[in-house]
Amino acid sequence: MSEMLIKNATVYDPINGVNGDLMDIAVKDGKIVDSASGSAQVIDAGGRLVYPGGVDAHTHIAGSKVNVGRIMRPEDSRLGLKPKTKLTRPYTGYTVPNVYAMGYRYAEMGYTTAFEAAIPILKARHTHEEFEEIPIIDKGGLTLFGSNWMVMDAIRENDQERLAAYVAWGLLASRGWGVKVVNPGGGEAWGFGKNVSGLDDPVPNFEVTPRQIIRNLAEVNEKMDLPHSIHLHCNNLGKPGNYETTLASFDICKDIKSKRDRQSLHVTHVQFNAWGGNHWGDFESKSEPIADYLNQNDFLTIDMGQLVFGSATTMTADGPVQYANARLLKARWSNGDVELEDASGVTPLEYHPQSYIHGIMWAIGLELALLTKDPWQVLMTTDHPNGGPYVNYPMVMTMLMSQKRREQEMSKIAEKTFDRTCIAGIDRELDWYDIAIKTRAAHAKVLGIVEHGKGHLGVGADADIAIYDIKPDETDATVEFDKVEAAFRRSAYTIKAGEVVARDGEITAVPMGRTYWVKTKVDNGGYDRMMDDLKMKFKNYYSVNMANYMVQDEYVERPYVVETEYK
Amino acid sequence: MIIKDVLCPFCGCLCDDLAVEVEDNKVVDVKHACKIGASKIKGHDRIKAPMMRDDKNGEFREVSYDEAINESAKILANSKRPLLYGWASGVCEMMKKGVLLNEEVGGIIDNTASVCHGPSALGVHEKGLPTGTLGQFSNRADVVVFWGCNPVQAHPRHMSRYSVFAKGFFANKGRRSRKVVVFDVRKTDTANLADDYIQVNPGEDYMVLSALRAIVADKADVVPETVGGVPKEKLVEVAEVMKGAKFGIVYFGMGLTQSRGKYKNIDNAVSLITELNAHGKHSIIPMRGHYNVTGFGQVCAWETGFVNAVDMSRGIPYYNPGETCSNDLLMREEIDAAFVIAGDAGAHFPAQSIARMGKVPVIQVDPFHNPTTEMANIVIPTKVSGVELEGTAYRMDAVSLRMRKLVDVDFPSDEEVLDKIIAKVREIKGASS
Amino acid sequence: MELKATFISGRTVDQGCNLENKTSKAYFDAAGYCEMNSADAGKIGVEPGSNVKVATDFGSVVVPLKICEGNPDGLIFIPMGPWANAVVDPNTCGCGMPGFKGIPAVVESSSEDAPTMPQLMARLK
Amino acid sequence: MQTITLVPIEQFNISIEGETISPDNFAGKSADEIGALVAYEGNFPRLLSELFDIKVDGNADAADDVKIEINGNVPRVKRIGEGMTGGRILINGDVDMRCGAKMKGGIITINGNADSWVGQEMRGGEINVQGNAAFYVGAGYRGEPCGMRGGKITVFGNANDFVGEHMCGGEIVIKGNAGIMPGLSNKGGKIVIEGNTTMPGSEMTKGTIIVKGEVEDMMPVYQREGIEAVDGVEFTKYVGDVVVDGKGELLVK
Repeated sequence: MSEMLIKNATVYDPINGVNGDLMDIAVKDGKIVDSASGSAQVIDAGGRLVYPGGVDAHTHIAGSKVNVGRIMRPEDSRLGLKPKTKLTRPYTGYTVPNVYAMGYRYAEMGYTTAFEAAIPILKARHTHEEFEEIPIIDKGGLTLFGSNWMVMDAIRENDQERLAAYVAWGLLASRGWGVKVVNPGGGEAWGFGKNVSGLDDPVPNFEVTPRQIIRNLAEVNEKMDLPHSIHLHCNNLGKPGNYETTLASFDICKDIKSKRDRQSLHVTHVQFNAWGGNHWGDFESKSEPIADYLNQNDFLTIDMGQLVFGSATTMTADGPVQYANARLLKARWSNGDVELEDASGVTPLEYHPQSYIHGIMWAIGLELALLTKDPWQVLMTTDHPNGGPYVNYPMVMTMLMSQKRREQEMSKIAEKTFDRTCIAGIDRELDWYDIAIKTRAAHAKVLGIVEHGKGHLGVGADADIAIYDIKPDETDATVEFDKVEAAFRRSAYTIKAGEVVARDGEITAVPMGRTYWVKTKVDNGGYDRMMDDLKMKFKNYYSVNMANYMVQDEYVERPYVVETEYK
Repeated sequence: MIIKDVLCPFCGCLCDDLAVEVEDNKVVDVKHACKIGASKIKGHDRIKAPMMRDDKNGEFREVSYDEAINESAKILANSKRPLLYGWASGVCEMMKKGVLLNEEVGGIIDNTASVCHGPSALGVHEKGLPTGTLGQFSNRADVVVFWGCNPVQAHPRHMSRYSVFAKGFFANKGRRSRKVVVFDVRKTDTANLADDYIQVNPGEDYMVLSALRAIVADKADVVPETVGGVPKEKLVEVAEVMKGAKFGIVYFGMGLTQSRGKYKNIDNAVSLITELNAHGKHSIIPMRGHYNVTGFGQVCAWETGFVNAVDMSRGIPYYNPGETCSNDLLMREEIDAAFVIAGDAGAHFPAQSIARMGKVPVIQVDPFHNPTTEMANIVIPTKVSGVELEGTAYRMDAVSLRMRKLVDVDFPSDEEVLDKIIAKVREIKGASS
Repeated sequence: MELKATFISGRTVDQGCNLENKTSKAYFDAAGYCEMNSADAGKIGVEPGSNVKVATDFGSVVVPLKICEGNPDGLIFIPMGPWANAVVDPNTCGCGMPGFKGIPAVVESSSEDAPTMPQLMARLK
Repeated sequence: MQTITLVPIEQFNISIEGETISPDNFAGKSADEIGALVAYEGNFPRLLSELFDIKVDGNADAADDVKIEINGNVPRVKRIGEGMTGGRILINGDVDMRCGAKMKGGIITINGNADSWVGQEMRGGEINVQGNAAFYVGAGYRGEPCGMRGGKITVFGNANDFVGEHMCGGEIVIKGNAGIMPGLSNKGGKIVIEGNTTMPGSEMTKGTIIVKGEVEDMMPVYQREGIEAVDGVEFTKYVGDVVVDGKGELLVK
């Protein structure tokens, strides 16, 4: 393969502590190397900003929910159109792009890796079918375990070995990267139109509590030595006053230590879970107690779930919250229960700056990121497309970097927002290094893919590199935010595995990325007990045969498999 | 040799528990399948070789695959408005190639849902679709409604595997766990198995649905004494049954999609279900026909953003049933070539539409001689997916499964034929641009 | 005698079994007939197995009669397929779907032979 | 004032996508410049000069001063006047789908029949159809919450199904009969049907529908609220649709 030398790069590589150094980066065979030979293709960065390729640790890019959104929203698919070319397929969609736009647009912004945040095992084959069609970026997915009968039965019977054996089997069956827990127990309760009200409310018919589900999965996750921690979407999402449940959920994992250099709990899109008040009338931000908790505890990371005004398509395995949303907003509602495993719902909505509810939600995301001192603890996401589509990341980045930019946005937002939030009083402005953390380095670290070459530019890392048309030395991001946003929207160069895939925001090559998944060996008595239970459930309760259930190798053509072992 | 856990390549039930006995590369027995599935897997007379003719009333002559493929590519590459129809009786892998071919030729791709559950998608655009996987319904449903569908005839194992007789975790007494209600314009075999049959006047389902919504919302006072031929007291009684369900499921068919109001019936039914969720848990699901017609909608949606009827003439996808479905175009005599694959337009389009298709060159890719063959200029026989070819199919509830191969044959797959046509089209278009 | 009726089409098991066997007599038997209740059959004086001519605004077709008591008075059924297609409404009402159900029709006794599938298709060329 | 006359050279089977034919696009252009505009016949680009004899009289700086006259039938030319903000289009013949889609201002007069989606997602201006209109007069695009938001469409003949679907504002007058379900999910528009119609006003939340002829199949979800006179004629007033807690007014003779 070819060699490449990027000269005069102003590099921010937080994993390796590189903070704006002017340096050269050499690439060979798709990896970062010490030096390049004279025959290397030379790109003169001319002092421009160079980041590792962006990594998105929480996004909804593929699978049944996304497709439900596409099918429900033809009006969304007539946005963002771009005709086919000799190289690229047509682009469609804004909140729910087609598979091609999904990959191209990430690459155009300098992103090279994205992880789908919710895969029901029974529908994993579909997720992988879409993964196989999303060009350029590397992918992985998190498998849903939070309302799974196999999980709840093992927990109720205090059989953690069996639980571990099942989690391993479920990750294999779905070709998943990690353990996702959505509204634990709530998906099962939604099977009869109910929900669980909090951490100690037993799941109907299964008699385990959300607390037990979170605790057991977190413990098992560490015993299995998985690269990623459990990835939790808390109970009571979308309800005023839910921040208390969120804080209590944090506490469940407080004493769990990870052997790996990462958190032992990642809580996702916390914007939707940092809500105060008792109802919509006294709805308010509770970002401060959440940020305080993060400032005092390092076992925990979160992502923002930032809201972006305009059209969104909300999609989540949290079935009941979507019904509540749809009824409240008189919006279209699709529900997607998955037998024995989980629920899901999809509802389109519009975020209006003149709605103080939406204004407060907008503020909470930013507050979480700005009040939490350690930038590594809060990832920048919009929970695409729940808070808004990922194409708005550049705008969110400027909001984090510039108080002026925030003030500009605040001028459009309903007054009442500012009585219930503290965003107006925050003057913190993140720098280029912080942004590199929040958009790539910390994502890779949280996912556990740093050692697999992601999120940094050290020797041996994947040559996933973004060059932005901006000179950090000459640019004051706190003022020139429009210029910064424009640069982040269209990378000067996006390099994926050593190949230039986009130039000035236009796709130049369409290689296919890899799919990351984890294979865990669970060699204990639990495996046989698990298989007995599983066979019984397939025989009696599943509508498909066990022999047809697991994702076959044909659906993961370019796998990157990490093996671990249960101890 | 007995091959187990075989998927059935017939209807949207996509049963995956068949056992097929194969001897000397021939299917000799099919177990667990319904009459239709067994008939399909055992097979029928095939088109033996590619064929062409210039005059539709003339005789076919056998040609090579290359000749048939090249001639097909030439027709498609030189068309201003080709229609690429069918796609339901194949695997997803070939559907992706179909979407690509449509991009290359700037045509319209439309699948058999166009004359089946196309209106259901239009209903989903209006209101969404509260649904779930079939196992969710077999485990839980205590009230089962069939509206304008007749699974006894069209989905023979549906009742035993998923809906009526199936035992589930909560519905552990099978049939005795559930109340079964049928809405239809005639007393079908399915209605004969129901606890309650409600006869609706043809074309009046929409009003009956609205009346039920009013009753469920405690606004029965505005509802007149009879709606759609159904006495109000009967509607109140059924509404109470539905409202009282712990888990209610509505299965609907072409009795709703093809009768007056079409997609508006689905729209209204979805709203009824959404509103019922304020009381118990309720879901609704279309009874899809072909085993992978659902798969086409999935593939087309993720590739183009639209579920079906995608017009690529301008290089970007455009979708608008009423304008871009097969019969819209045929009735306007807009198309100048037809490519029919894995679906039989000839047997399932109105006579006038077919007559208009008959005026343009027709290319057929199919294992079997059927009414489309009668209208075709070029016929290219291929493998039977799910019997002679592996690949992905989506069950009616959008659960995807991998079809198995049971026997080996020398025919090319649909995907191989499409690949060659695409390559040839590119060659022709490249040369002319 | 004429019967004014509402026509619908739909699936049946036998029509399904012969979907890949459409040149056969079995397919004709499965899809080439018209169903009504015996009272309606009596009104037009046709015995089961004898032919009726079904006509709508969009065309007409001759097929044998079958009795199905599940059909209410005035409702006739032809399985989906070429015979039904001869009388369905090709207009798509702005949403892509032709009218396969709920079409006003007139049924009467016929001494003509029912067409085979190729004969039906030949009419359309 | 600039007057552009287009005379179709041939009749086509395949629809031409004619969104370039609008006062905004033509303003100030010469016949040659207009002739060089592209319209697609299916996937095949055609020049307007291949499709029409083009004559230009006078000149204009803005759409408001432009009049386009199409002399002849164009039942296979779609999207004429799409998005126009002013000026006039006179079509002396039939016209294809989506005529006047997303129109914001100006006047389109069709001295013939209009195919489906005339005035789709219209925001303002006026469309007059002297003949019949097909489906979805003044309706929206699939999945959009709103169809027509403003302006006025008058159909002097009959209209087919789904008149004013998802209408959020503006006015539609059908002098003849309308097909099924006019004013479906009306959210604030006014629809007057002087002839007969079927199942009007389902899911209407706001706005008004007046039917001066017969209603076949009245929706069973309306509250009867006495008599109301419009222009001296008495109508029975219904309010609904109750299933959406609607406050729409349906006046039926």
